[in-house]
Amino acid sequence: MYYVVTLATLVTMGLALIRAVRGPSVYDRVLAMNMFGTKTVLLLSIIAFLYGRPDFLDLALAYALINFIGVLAVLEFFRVRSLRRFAEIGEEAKTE
Amino acid sequence: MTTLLDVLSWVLLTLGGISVLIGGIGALRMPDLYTRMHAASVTDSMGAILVLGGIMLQAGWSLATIKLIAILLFLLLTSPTSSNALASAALLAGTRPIAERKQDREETP
Amino acid sequence: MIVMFGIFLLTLLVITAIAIVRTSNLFVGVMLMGIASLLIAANFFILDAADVALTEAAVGAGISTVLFLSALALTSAQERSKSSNRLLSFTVVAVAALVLIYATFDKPRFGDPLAPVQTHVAPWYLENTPTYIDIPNVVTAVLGSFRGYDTLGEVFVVFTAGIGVLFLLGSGTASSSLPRETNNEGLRHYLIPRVVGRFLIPFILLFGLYVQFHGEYGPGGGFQAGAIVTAAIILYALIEGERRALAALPQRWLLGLMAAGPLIYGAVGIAGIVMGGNFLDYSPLASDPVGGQHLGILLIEIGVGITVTGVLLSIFHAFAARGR
Amino acid sequence: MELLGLYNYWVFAILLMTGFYAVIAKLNLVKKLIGLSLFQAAVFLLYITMGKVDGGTAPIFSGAADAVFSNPLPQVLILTAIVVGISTTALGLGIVVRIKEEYGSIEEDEIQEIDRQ
Repeated sequence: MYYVVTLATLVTMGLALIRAVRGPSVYDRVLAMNMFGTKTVLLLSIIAFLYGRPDFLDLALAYALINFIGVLAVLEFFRVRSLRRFAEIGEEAKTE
Repeated sequence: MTTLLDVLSWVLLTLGGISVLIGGIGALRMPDLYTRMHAASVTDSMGAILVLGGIMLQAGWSLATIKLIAILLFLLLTSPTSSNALASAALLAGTRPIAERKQDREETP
Repeated sequence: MIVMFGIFLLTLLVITAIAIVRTSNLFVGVMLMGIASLLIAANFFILDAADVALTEAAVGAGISTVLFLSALALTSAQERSKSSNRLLSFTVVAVAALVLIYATFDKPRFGDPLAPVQTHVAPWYLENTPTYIDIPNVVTAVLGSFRGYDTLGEVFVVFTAGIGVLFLLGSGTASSSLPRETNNEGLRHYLIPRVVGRFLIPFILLFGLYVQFHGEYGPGGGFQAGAIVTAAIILYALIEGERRALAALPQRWLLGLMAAGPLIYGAVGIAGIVMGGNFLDYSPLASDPVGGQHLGILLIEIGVGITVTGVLLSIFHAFAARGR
Repeated sequence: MELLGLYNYWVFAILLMTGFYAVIAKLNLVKKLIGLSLFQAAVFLLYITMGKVDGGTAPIFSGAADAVFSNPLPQVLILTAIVVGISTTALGLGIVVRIKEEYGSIEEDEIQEIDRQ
């Protein structure tokens, strides 16, 4: 039964990858990366049980905790960039 | 009793697999960013609950179950939050939902 | 069957790699690198390398994305010129790839237990870890004790890389000379990520400590723990702003941590000599040899964790300070 | 099936060369570093693949008597190499940031143009 779920997760990862490669906007790629992260957590949990080594769930736990940081970094990146753009527009307005 | 638990966990796992797959198809086929995000994030949470719940029933009472509960808890916290963060970043950057764009087109023919 | 899953994941990895090279938007490239890191970690797990997968998870999920993005914020996110000598490069690369693939036909098949790699020193490690060191995780035993020199060298490489970045970018400004604190720092206006992030940080730190001190019994150790603790503090810096993170762990301290790690590691090695053994021989450290090994591995893992935390956080702050 | 046993090595070769292509053909310095990271990842994959043993499990004793364990040595080497890899990549990014500050560009051809003047 685990195999069915693993297969579904893998196919979903493939679909998410298509979305990440096709885009079109950068946000679509971030969305795909986020999806990929959750799917990886599920995949790792299932494989830990498939291998009969449930003590390796630590890995899935690490991803569940840390994956979040990537998306926040993206948010901060866009915020800083838009702030800089506002500042540039302001300076241009001054010089004109 | 074990058979009952087995059947229940299989049902949960299958439903989880279907839910995950629907999310993947939705993220690929939906027309714009926000609808894709909707498809992906809703099924993310649902799929995580179902799949991890199914595994929990298989694991029984052990340290593994506690870890699974922790994983589920953190996933349920972080996954919607990152969707929210992403949506607000996209909205701030000026990406507009498709429904709004359609409305505009109808108002200004 | 699981091997088939691995093959599928590897195929996805190849597609991702090609997409990374083809895209001209560097931001997209970094996002795809994040996906590639997830795929590689899942593959490592399938190939029985739980420790390595945990390291890739700890480093690839947060820190490497954050570092690349901060470098992009300081430079530009768009590739301007295309590529040089495209045809020539492609020919060279294609020929080299074909030669490499041709060479693989002589390699032992995947998972062959009689391959030369498996019959050399690995059986010795697996056989003797219970007698000499007596911890369940053979990877930690080899890393900490059997190949302690090697790890000492790696710690010094990490330390040197950290020093190099600080030389290039400056060690950041003292927190007193930062511009006045505004309410606009970090992601403070984004209430939901802020609340959830604040809730998560203690758990990430706790998990980092668990990985640090559970490394002898399960996947984990100093390298992973250092990266996870760094991720927690980077999260704090992202949601509350640089200043708060620097107030919690000032730059002085980070420099101290950077230096303290290799010092602890080296001191444990010299303690071995003083107690009558060889350099990095932990057996004399306690009354019985196995106890000494336990103590030695615990101490050097702490040294490794401290170095990795200090170096990665200093690098992060150095990049962030350039942005101001 | 016999040939599928070499699939991991083929992926290694393709990944390695994809990363190498980015390093030699692309002119953007950050792109070169991304390619270098891919190159690194390919080497990691090669080592871990070689350590795998059929029917094996991760080299962490779990109490099972007849367990087969994969080779711990490549795992040790790669574990440290990942952290060293991110530190050295950060060093490379630091150099790129300084180049941007000095030259105002991170494209190799533009930098050479400025150098020639």
